Amino acid sequence: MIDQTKPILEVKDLKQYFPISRKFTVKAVDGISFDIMPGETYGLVGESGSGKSTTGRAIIRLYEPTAGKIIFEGQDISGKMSNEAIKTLRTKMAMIFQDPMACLNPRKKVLDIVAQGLDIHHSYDSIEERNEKVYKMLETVGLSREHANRYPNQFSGGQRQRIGIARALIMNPDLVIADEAISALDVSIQAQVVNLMKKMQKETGAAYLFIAHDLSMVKYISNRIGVLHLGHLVEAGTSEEIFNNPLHPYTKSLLSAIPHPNPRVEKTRKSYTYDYKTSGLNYEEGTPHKVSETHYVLGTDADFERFMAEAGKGF
Amino acid sequence: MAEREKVLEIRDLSISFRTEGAKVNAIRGVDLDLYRGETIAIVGESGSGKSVTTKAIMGILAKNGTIDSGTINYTWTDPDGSKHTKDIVKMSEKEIQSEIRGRKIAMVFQDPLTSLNPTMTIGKQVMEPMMYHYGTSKEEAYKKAVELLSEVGITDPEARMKNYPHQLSGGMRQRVVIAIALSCDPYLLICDEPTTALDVTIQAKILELIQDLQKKKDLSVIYITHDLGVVAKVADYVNVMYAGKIIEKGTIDEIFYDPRHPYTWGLLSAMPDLDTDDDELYTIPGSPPNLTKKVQGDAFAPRNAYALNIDLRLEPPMFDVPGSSSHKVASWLMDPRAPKVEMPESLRNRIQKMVKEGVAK
Amino acid sequence: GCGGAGKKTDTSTFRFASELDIMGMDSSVVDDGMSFNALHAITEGLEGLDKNGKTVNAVAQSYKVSDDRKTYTFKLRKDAKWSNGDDVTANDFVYAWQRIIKNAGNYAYMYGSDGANILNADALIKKGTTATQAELDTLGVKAQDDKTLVVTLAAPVPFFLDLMTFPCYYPINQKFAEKAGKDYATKPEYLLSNGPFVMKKWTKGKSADFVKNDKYYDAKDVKLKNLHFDLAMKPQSASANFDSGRVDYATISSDLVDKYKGKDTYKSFNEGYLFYLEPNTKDPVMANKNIRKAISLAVNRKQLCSDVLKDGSKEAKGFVPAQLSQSPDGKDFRSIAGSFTKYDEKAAQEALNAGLAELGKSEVTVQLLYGTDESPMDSVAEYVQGNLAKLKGLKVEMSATTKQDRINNRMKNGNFQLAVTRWGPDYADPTTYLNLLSTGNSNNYGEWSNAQYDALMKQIQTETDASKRYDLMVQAEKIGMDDLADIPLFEKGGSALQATSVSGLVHKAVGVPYTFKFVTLK
Amino acid sequence: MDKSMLKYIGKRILISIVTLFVILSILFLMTRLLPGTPFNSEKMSPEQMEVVKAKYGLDKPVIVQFGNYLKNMVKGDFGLSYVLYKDQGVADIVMPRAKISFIYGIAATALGTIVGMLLGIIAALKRNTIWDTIATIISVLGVSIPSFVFALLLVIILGVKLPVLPTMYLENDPIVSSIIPIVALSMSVIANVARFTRTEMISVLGSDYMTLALAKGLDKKTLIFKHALRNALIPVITVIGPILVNLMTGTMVVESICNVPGLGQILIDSIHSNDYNIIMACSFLYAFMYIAMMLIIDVSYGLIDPRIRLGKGE
Amino acid sequence: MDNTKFLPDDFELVGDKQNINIDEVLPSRPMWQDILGRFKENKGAVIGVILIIIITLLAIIVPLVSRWNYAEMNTSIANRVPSGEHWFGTDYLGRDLWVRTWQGTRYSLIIAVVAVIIDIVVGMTYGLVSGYFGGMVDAIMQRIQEIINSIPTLVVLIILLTVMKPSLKTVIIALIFTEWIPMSRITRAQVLKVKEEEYVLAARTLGAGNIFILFKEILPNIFGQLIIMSMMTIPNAIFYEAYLAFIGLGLTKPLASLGTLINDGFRLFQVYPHAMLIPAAVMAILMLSFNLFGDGLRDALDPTMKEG
Ligand SMILES: Nc1ncnc2c1ncn2[C@@H]1O[C@H](COP(=O)(O)OP(=O)(O)OP(=O)(O)O)[C@@H](O)[C@H]1O
Ligand SMILES: Nc1ncnc2c1ncn2[C@@H]1O[C@H](COP(=O)(O)OP(=O)(O)OP(=O)(O)O)[C@@H](O)[C@H]1O
Ligand SMILES: [Mg+2]
Ligand SMILES: [Mg+2]
Repeated sequence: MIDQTKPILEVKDLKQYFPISRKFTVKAVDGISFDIMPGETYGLVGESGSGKSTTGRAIIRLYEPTAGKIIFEGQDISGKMSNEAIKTLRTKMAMIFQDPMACLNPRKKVLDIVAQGLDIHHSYDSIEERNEKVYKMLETVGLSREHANRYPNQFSGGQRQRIGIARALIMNPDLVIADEAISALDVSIQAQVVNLMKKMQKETGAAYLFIAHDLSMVKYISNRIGVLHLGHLVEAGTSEEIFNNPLHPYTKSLLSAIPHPNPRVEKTRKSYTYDYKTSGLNYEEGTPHKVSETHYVLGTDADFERFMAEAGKGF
Repeated sequence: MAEREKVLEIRDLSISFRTEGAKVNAIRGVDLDLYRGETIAIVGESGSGKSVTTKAIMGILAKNGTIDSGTINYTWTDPDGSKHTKDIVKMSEKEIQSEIRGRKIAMVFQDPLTSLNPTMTIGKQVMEPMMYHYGTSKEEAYKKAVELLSEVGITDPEARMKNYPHQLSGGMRQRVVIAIALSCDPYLLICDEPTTALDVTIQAKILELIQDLQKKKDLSVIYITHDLGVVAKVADYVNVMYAGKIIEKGTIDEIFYDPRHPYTWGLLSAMPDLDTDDDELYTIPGSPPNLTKKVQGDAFAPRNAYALNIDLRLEPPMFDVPGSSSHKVASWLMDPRAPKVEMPESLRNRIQKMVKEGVAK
Repeated sequence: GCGGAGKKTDTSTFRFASELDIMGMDSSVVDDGMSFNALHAITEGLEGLDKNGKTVNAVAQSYKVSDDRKTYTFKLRKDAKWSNGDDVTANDFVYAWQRIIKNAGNYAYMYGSDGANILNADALIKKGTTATQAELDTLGVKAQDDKTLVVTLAAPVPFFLDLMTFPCYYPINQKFAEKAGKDYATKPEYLLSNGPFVMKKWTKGKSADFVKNDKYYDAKDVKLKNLHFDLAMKPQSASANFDSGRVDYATISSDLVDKYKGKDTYKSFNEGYLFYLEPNTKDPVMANKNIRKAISLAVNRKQLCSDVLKDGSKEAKGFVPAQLSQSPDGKDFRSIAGSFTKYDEKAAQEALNAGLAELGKSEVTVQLLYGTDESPMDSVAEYVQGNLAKLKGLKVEMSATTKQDRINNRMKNGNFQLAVTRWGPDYADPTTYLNLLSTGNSNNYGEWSNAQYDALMKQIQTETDASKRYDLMVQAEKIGMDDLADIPLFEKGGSALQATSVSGLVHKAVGVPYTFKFVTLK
Repeated sequence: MDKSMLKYIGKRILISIVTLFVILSILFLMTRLLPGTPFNSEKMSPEQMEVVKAKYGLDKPVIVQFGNYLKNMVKGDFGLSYVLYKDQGVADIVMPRAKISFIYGIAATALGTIVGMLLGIIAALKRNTIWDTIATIISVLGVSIPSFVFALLLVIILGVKLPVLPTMYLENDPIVSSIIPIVALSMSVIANVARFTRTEMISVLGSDYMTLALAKGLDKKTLIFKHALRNALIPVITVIGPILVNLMTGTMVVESICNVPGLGQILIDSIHSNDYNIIMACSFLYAFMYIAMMLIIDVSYGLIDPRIRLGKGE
Repeated sequence: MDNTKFLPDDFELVGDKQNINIDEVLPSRPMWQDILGRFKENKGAVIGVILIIIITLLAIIVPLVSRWNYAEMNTSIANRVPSGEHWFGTDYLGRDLWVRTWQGTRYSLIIAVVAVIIDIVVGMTYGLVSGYFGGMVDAIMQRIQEIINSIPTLVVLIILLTVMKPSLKTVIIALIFTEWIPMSRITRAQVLKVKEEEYVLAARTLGAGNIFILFKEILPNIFGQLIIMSMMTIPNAIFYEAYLAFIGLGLTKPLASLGTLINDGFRLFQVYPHAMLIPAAVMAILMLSFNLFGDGLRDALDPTMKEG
């Protein structure tokens, strides 16, 4: 069984570089560390290109990490892995994708899409058993058994995303990486999906790595949040800490950009601009500074002092 | 309030699409008014017909689509001060192409990644409409394009003119699309989900940019979005659309602080604000109706927890909300005979809080 | 161009279309018909051809033959000149003849015992490129003085003078050739002419142009001013070009004959090739004479010629084609030797039955080998198969391949049963065919062997009495044909289109195919 | 960008040279595997044959022969013709023919591409109408009827029946006399390109940037030719290369019908007669063209489509 | 509105009488019905299939029932134009072209099927592997293909000729040498496009191996396109067979295929055009049907197709 007191996932100084040419390398993720406790939801936010997806994909080992350690359920999964390790990784960790249409094979029936994990790992004794599992899963995600024989394009966006969730959850994973799982959906459907994810978490006790740029949803669903910028984890803390006491200027700018559905406030509010180049900060030199037991911010000592001084001042 | 000058008036617009076997009644009698310098937002779930409506205004419906009925009257003032009104539905393709599109009405699309021609430089794409419509000389067009680009907040515009779309970030591309839209000085700008594909920080910048430009150029803007946060930021008037119909319309305050249609309630409730910590988010159950079938009664009825028996039978007319000239609701709940139904408790609380916040500001 | 089509306007040019290309203009190298035509147009050998294709003196003013018929002394014409003004000398011949041996040219064998049998040629041919000048000088050809040439043979050759019309015996101006070196004969400017025409332009694979040679000793007899060759022109194209008036003469394939037959532009002639079936006598089935006989009897040669080939081909009566050679008393070989072929389906079936009985089989399968790139061999093979299919107890399988593979791979290695093949005469003497059946002849792929036949052939080689020799040849053929050593099919005819304005074109089945010297245009 | 492009091209050229070398070696071996030798005259005695072989150095081990061949080739000497054009330099024989073949191939490809694209565009624009059907039929006929049939029909109709064009290649009028063969050769290109363009055009027409261009108020012509075409062209380019090379190798029959002195016939003849050096030279030229074509396509791909940065990846 | 009749319970809440939590979905049909339905709606495809069936039936039946035999020659009636006696006329050996054409169609159909199979088995696999694995594998495979493409087929065929006997098997082997190349190129291009799709990534996160991804995820999505391309290569294969026959590697005479009939007819085209035009017409109709069929099949197989 999973030890509830130990992190299910530890990411230590993870680096993921992509060589573009001999001279030029994209440092998509440049040394980030965080951990996720069992049953917890960890939100990862940041602007486009900040390295969120790369982090998620490195964790699920779609990439070979350039440096750093990823420890999943006590096992180091960052280097070369045995077949056995890969197999557990693939069954214990699952991913939900952003684009519900793009992530479902248009030529496959829902039944086969959802059963994919089972098929790959042969985790059933008979076809009936397999199908039964799929039907049950479909029902759990709010679809019916009749849906199993249809193609993805016959579903609405929200339903498609539920299929994606069913596919991810059918193997009973301990960690689910949801990469912008709701960004492409419209409001009412976002709510459906988020509800479903929460419900599933309650039932299965899975931990979530929830990647998104919509902060209000992230706040709602996450226990803790990490803020990524340019491949660096600039701030991390519980949802309350991040939202009520943002310290890093980037976090502040991100929060200021969230549109509030309140016209009287929103009409006049201006977002706060943050530009790394002119900020005087250097992420490479910064180290995580502890604000509280759970709250960290990246910066040099001097930066940190400045952050603390500006704390609570807003923008 | 100063004299409002109407620039667009849509009446009873119905549009259908022929598809394999079935006919999709995508738009079923839409009325819409837009005044000079104002912004209206159209909100609604995916598939409710927002894009189709605006495409009809531009005359760029897909080939399999037809306008079954309705008028789209467009009014403009010539430099000499004379006013003209024309029905876009009745205009020929050629006329729309040379008169309306790009020149009087411009459009910004959802996806900046795909809406620029990948094989043409930015500069060319910005210069093209001016040169095409007004025969502007190349030099002049170039000058104006550079101006436009810097106006939409692109730094070092001269250098960017030579770039191809793929060399720009998403936010920059959307700025270019906006620059293209503005290049022929249109009166009316239609933004079809201009920020959905962008992340929040860039979204905020783009929205602010459009707001600024609108003020500067006295543009009328139609905003399409499903993000109520965006609506709150930019719109003066809001039209809530469902299954090809506008089911509630009013000023931004009316819709946000005094919503009447259960669907609007649903939309407002579904979006968590930063303080929501309910166990479960409110959702609108079910899914939108299949528009290939004839809609019987109120299209929203099957998903409506407050549905009346008549909803299953008859389509509700637009009721005026008492005490407002702008607020209208298409729901039998507005009928005096209907039982008094209150919005959900949580939404009421939220609205109260919002009002307070607004006052505090 | 004004549309390009239209009728002929230029009456001074004879435009000759050929399916073949001129492969070279060096007489010591080339071995193909079209090159012969071109060479013959610009060069004269010791002997030439008259209006009727008969051998007559050309560069040779006169000649004397020794009594043992082994030494020929030629007196060369005083007025024979090269187009650069040089005299044509006896040394030009000596140089050319030695050159072909040294170059190991394809036609070098014509100097040996398979041809003119010039003294020491056989030994020198084997030395080829390695032969020294001293060794070459032992060849039986000497320049006694500038205008006297003495040729010594190893044995008498009855058709020696005919051979002297062949391009491989043409003279080459030594000084000119040596100066041109590697370039010799590759371009008109590296060529000299001593014949009726001079080459003006040569686009390889496409065309060649000649004009009348004013320095030619017989220039007064040449009426034609310009000669134009369209080379490598396929019959389909040639016919279209003839129709559109772009060419005056074109050979066509049998496919097109029906389109032109009966028109006065249509001509047919004897190509000289004999097509025949060669049985592999080392094959158990084909070794059976009755089976060979059945096959021979089953082929309807007449119909093959008239309905399928249609190009003037004639049914073959024996191994030596008609009109190839005449006996000393002027009779055609065929008319003396008679006919050995017949179409008789019933007799064929009887022969087959007898053969099958001898083999103790009820059915035999025979593979018919043919080359697909040797038109019209494929039609012939198909027709023969159709004929043989009528015999009960004989199954014919078709084995199509390329000419290369047919000869060098299949036939040379004895890997065949029955092959469609052909032989073109090198010279106008029956031995050009009869040698093929000698034991040990490198072209006797069927390995038919008969001691009596071999003895006769030996005798023929040394026999000096012409009429006796002729008699021996008739006897030899009979032995071969009676044993069905080969199954002759037909003598290939050719079809051509010739504009009505053209006359005087000489065609021959042996040696140089076309002589243009006497062509006149109306 | 430019530098990386040059580097990329340089690298590709190097790879191409290696590929060419491999092709040459394989070919050299294969020619020796052909049945018989170049000297097949039935009338030559075995001794004479040996003499001739020695004359051309064919008595040496294959590897030595290959070494010599390469040495000479580097010097631009493709050897002598053994059989067809006896003892004449292969380069002189093959080059003029290659020039014609290549020009024809390129002209036919260009013509076919232009017409094919027009057809494809019409089919895409008038999707599911009679025009579309006609375009489909034309493209199917284009692939299912061999080009030599077209060639002969054109010769008979345009050259003989209503004589407006020459029936053969005329050296003094190469352009007019090339019309028929080039048109005939272009038929299959038209067919292939039309189909491809149609598919591409349909997807381009449905793209967002076309909607934006439409919303700009541009007319149809500008839309198609300025915006759509270039984008549709990109994938079409990829099919053109192989088509072009196929054209150049498959011209034999058309060449013979139109009496064009091209490479097709001589390659066939040389193979049939084992004229090793001609086989090698022709094949080398084709291989060279093919590989060069592929390179040009890859490079032009990058030029036409700014998104593709060469040097990336590979 | 005034003339609207209201019912007494109109203004009562429906309440729990309707279950609002049930999702409405599009009606479902079994897959094959779906495919068949889409296929049947495609007029062209239906015509294509009907023509293919007719041609196939003719090819099977005619040689069996006709009073003429494909090999029976009678040169006295050579090159006759079509008549009541000989519906398609006769060839240069006086053989009945009606029988020969259908006999030939038989073989050409077999060749077509074989070619498509080779396309799929060899070409597709090669393209799949090359495109999917990319990098070094791709580079090497592309070079190999370049090399194969650069060596004149005739050289290979003639060498083959020295070791093989003419037969259908030889034709297949010869086809295997070259037929697959265009297909592999197209497959590769398609794979390159599809392999970056998110659903492929999704399969990988679930632990799918390369084989699973290639054949279960990628292939089904490009198959339709490949079918079309494969149809386009059929005429090549048919003419290639004729070429092989000419070299001596194809069907042996007197057997014929459409390709050889066209080639043979071509020689006589100027004099007796029917001998070529008829088999060429059959060929063109066949190709047209194959293409129509392929188009229809692709569209029918594609569940995402919306517009007609
Ligand atoms: N395979 C790759 N090769 C090269 N660069 C890559 C690759 N994947 C990602 N990158 C680069 O790494 C950076 C981080 O990308 P990533 O996809 O992780 O961002 P993200 O935060 O998920 O953004 P988004 O919100 O747009 O999804 C980007 O600059 C991206 O261009
Ligand atoms: N070309 C078309 N053919 C058939 N149906 C169409 C076509 N275009 C739109 N529709 C249908 O019309 C309806 C309205 O579509 P529209 O694009 O306006 O929705 P939307 O409100 O803009 O949704 P989204 O938020 O997803 O953009 C949908 O049901 C859609 O399926
Ligand atoms: Mg991402
Ligand atoms: Mg839309």
